[in-house]
Amino acid sequence: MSQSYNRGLIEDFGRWREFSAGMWAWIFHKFTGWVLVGYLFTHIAVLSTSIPASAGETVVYEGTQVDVYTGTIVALESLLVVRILEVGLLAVAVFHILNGLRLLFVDLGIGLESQDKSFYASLILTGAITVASVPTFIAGAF
Amino acid sequence: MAEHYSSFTKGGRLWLWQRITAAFLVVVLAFHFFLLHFVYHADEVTFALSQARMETLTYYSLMILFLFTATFHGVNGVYNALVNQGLTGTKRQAVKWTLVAASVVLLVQGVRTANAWAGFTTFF
Amino acid sequence: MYEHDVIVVGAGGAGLRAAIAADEAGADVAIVSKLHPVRSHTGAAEGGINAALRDADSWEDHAYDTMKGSDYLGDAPAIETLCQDSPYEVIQLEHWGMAFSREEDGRVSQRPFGGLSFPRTTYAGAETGHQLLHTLYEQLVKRGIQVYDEWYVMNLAVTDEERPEDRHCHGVVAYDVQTSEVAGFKARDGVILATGGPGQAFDHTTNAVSCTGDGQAMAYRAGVPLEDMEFIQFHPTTLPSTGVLISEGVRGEGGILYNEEGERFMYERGYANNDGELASRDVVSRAELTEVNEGRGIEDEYVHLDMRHLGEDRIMDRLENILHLAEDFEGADGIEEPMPVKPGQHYAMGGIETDENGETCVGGLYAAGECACASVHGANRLGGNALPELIVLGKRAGYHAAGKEIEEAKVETGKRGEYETATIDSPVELGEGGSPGDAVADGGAVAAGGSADPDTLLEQTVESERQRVDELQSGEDGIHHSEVRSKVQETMTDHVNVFREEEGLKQALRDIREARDEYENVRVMDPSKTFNTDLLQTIETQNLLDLAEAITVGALARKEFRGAHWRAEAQERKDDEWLKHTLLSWNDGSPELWYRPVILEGENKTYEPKVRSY
Amino acid sequence: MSTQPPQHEHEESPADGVDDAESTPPAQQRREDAKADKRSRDAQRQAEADDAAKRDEPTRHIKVFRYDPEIEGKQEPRFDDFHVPFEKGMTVLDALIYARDQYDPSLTFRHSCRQAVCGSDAFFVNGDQRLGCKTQLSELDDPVRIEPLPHQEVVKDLVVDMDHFYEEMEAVDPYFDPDETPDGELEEQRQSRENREKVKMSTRCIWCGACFSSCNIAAGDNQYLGPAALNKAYRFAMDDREGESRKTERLETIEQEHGVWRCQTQFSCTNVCPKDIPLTEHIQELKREAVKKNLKFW
Ligand SMILES: Cc1cc2nc3c(=O)[nH]c(=O)nc-3n(C[C@H](O)[C@H](O)[C@H](O)COP(=O)(O)OP(=O)(O)OC[C@H]3O[C@@H](n4cnc5c(N)ncnc54)[C@H](O)[C@@H]3O)c2cc1C
Ligand code: HEM
Ligand code: SF4
Ligand code: F3S
Ligand code: FES
Repeated sequence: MSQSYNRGLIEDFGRWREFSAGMWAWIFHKFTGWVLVGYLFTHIAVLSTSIPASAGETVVYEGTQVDVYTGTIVALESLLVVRILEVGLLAVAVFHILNGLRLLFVDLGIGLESQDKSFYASLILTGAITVASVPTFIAGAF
Repeated sequence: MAEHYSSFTKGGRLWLWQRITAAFLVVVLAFHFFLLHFVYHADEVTFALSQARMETLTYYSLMILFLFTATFHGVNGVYNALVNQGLTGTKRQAVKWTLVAASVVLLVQGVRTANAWAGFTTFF
Repeated sequence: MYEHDVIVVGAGGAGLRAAIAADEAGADVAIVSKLHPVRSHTGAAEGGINAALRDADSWEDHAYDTMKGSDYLGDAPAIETLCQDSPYEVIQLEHWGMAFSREEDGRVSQRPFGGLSFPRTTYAGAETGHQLLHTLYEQLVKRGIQVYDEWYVMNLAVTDEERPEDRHCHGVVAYDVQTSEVAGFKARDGVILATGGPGQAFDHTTNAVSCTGDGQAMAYRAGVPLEDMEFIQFHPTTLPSTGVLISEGVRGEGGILYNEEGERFMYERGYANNDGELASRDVVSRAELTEVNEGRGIEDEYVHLDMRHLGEDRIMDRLENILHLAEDFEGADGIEEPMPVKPGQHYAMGGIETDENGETCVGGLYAAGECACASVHGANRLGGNALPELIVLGKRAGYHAAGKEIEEAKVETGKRGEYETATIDSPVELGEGGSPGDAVADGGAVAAGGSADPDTLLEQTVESERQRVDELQSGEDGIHHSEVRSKVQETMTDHVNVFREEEGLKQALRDIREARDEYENVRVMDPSKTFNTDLLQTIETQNLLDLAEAITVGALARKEFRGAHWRAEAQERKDDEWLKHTLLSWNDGSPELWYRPVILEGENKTYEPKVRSY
Repeated sequence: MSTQPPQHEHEESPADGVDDAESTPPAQQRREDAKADKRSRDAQRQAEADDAAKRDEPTRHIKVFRYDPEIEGKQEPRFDDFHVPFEKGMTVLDALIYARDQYDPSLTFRHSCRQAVCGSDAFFVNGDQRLGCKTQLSELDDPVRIEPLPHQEVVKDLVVDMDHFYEEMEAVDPYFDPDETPDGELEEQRQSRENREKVKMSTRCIWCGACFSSCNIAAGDNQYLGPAALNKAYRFAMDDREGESRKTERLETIEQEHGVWRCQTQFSCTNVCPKDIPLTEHIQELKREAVKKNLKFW
């Protein structure tokens, strides 16, 4: 019997340079989706501090006594990393939303011929929105 | 692959729900972001403010619905992505139930949080 | 060893239709094909399928047109069978879902075609063959008929009685391309050859690389006569570099042919003062070649087919496909520039001698499709008449092989009934050239003793083919088959082309002889046992040698101008002398020429030869 | 056949790492010698081509993937370089044929029609799935890298195993199967021009496998039916001649686990299809049809 050579997964992914618009869109959408789920879990975890807060638990923040929830949020928000991460989150969310809309149109069979253009449009718009919102996000961090 | 499959519409239903929740999320997520980052800035968030919003029943229900749709959309998305990569058999069952369990934890914790603000103590 | 009731060799239109018919008749049938079925060359057919479907049309008219088109070299019973059955077979395809083009009222579309008195060419866009091939393959899948694909049939297991008419075919021997296993396929009831045409004998052809006439060569060497091999159709508009066909549609829409001096030569040089570019295929092909030969060709090779004046809109609307072909295969933009075209080999009218049920003179051996010659096309095939041949005669062969009762054939095969023998005026020795009996080298019928039982016969054939493979792969350094092949192809295109003259034909025979001698030293360079295409092509080249010789011998013998066959020495049709089929028998390695009269008596009337003018 | 001559077995495992000439079967020894001889000849021919390049005759440089499971030196996949003289209108397939016939007869690839209808010669050319015969060399940058189709196992050189692709194609009941057939042997099933137009593009598939090879999902999920098979299902499901009840069955087939829902609308299938079939569009339409059918049941 003849054997055959299976080039395996490594090679498949080694081909990323050759990917076309639709494939990049797919990869980005996947990535952003996963980031968003990850965030959803963290988000709820952080927000959960409102449970003890409602029970009256407090912490000391910059000398003042505040409830745990407010304390945690304010502490986090004052960190530059968190602010930067938030900008990233925005970018991720905006891309996921825009590309998600693009996918919804594709599902409805609308504009299939310009699917690559709408992907590039999503990318550019994401960039623009993210840049435009940086001031708002950074505000008060320093 | 040659065998015939019985009608398996579950895939289709989940697929449709993924789109429906997506359409819903576009609106709610935009609203959420806008409210919490542009109307109220992130560093102004306090327990009291959240509490004030949550005490409105419409806002509370919207957030609960938001939580459920986002959880479904996100977790189903992750599950789908894994299935697309050829996840099958027992591994797949394991992943599925892990995801379900994680979702349940998330939902319970989320609802409890919302309740804490809204001042409901009845559910959990 | 594999065993089935009926073995079909080849999975083009003819092979698939035959297999479906045999299956319907209750036989256990299998197909053995060197290509996966959907890769067969039937998929390349563009124009359509002729069938008298409309009330205003009749099979009699179709038969009349076909006989006239054949230049009175077709056999009436075969032609009439074709024309009577074709409507049923075409509608059968429709019932199987074939995607024909449609009229407003939802019926299948038909269009006019050269040489037809009624627009009866049923079509599916410009891809009729593709649709037909896929429809038939789908039916094969539906019926679960077994296909051994990428198995190359190397030889037939035929007994070796003295007279071919007493021999019997018990199966075939094939080589598994993937693994290089050589195995026997025993056929309890019959073997049907459906291996397509020998277009690769020429170096410029519209045919696929796989069209090497294997079935014809195998049948020939097993004793079955080859009939009317000299009749080769050349299509006037093919792309010079690849031979891809540019449909007659371009000229139909008003495309114009120009020579290097910018003359519209069809008129200006008086080749066809009435019809111009739309004259029949052979006339246009000859005109183009005359221009080139007289130094007015472009790059001494081709002429220009110009459709720019039709305008982009009209081109896009009706000839879009042609734009793609010219662009993809010749790098020429038909909207901006004229397209280069030249005549190319297109179709072989001759082939394995059969009757209208596909039966050859060897018991249990059938042939159908382009490889066969029941003589429905005679000296010239009408466009759109090959596809009906595949489905009509393919089906009949399938039924007959599977033992289903069908009408008895009226056409005779083998040396039975009326025939005359002749001698060949060849400058060199033909055929095996003195080494008959060397079964391994000549790949011919195996000396198994007429009484050997089928299993032993098959095993011996397998053994000798296995040796052939080993020998081709071992041995001292030799020459590569491609050198032999291009020699044959070149001489065929130089001398046995549209124009044929005695000296050229003799030169071709000398060249073929030389190529045969070189082939003695041929060696397969690729030692691999996995997907060894070098080996397969080497074997195919041998088949091409035998067929090229047969074509040339026929062309040399026939001293008249009939249909596609033109002779410089005798530029007219000679009905008194030449209303007869050319037959060539292998005779254990030394070709023998003989003739059989054409049958012009049809069911209800006798066809009277008339001057063929359109 | 099971009765293989014994020395046959021997030849199947060339050399087996044994170095001393004595143990090498004579036939094989001859072959090795011949090979060496051939190699030098190849080298010479290649040198001629290089000369041609220096003399400024146009040549093109192709890099071809080579692999043969049983030939020493080819067991480890590698790329071979060939320089072929360029002529106007030359395609990738022409270049391969030239390289095979002039330099290395063991170069193996499927091809037949040379006119984009047989679907044999889909390769991975400079990063895209393309038909060799339908790709002009002039469109490509040097060196032209020619590899077998990705995501399929390589049998030898550019030949891949197509069985899996065929299985998927055949899994969708790829045959016309109407609810009822007309009684009369000569009676046609009428079909409107619009309906024929609707299925037209889907009937053009030549089974080349380019789309299947380009799809990431098909690469990840081995059971995914893939774009070509789904397109085949579309061809019949949308053909009005088949009737409603068969259409429902067809939708059930494509709705299964590894059917339409797996498609992530990556569009690479549509991008590479040499027959310009709008595959993604067809798949999406099937998804909507399936949803509609299911909504009816709810
Ligand atoms: C470009 C073009 C356009 C045409 N247009 C038309 C048209 O419009 N109308 C019309 O009526 N006719 C047309 N024809 C002619 C017609 O298409 C052919 O005559 C016909 O398709 C031949 O079919 P077939 O079944 O005999 O052979 P093929 O389709 O060539 O099939 C041969 C089969 O035999 C197999 N085979 C061969 N050798 C071996 C072997 N040694 N072992 C195993 N298997 C083997 C091959 O794998 C293949 O499956 C056209 C031809 C060409 C080339
Ligand atoms: C705001 C609007 C949103 C839209 C329009 C949207 C749209 C979509 C769509 C259409 C898909 C399906 C892709 C496919 O199956 O082909 C998807 C997948 C996904 N979404 Fe969203 N989504 C949104 C918000 C979210 C949020 C908030 C989360 C996080 C919880 C999320 C997480 C995911 C994940 C994880 C996937 C799967 C990605 C993958 O395939 O790997 N999405 N989204
Ligand atoms: S759909 Fe296109 S790419 Fe896919 S197999 Fe068919 S012809 Fe090839
Ligand atoms: S590439 Fe694959 S994901 Fe869908 S659109 Fe084509 S089948
Ligand atoms: S050789 Fe047939 S598709 Fe390219």
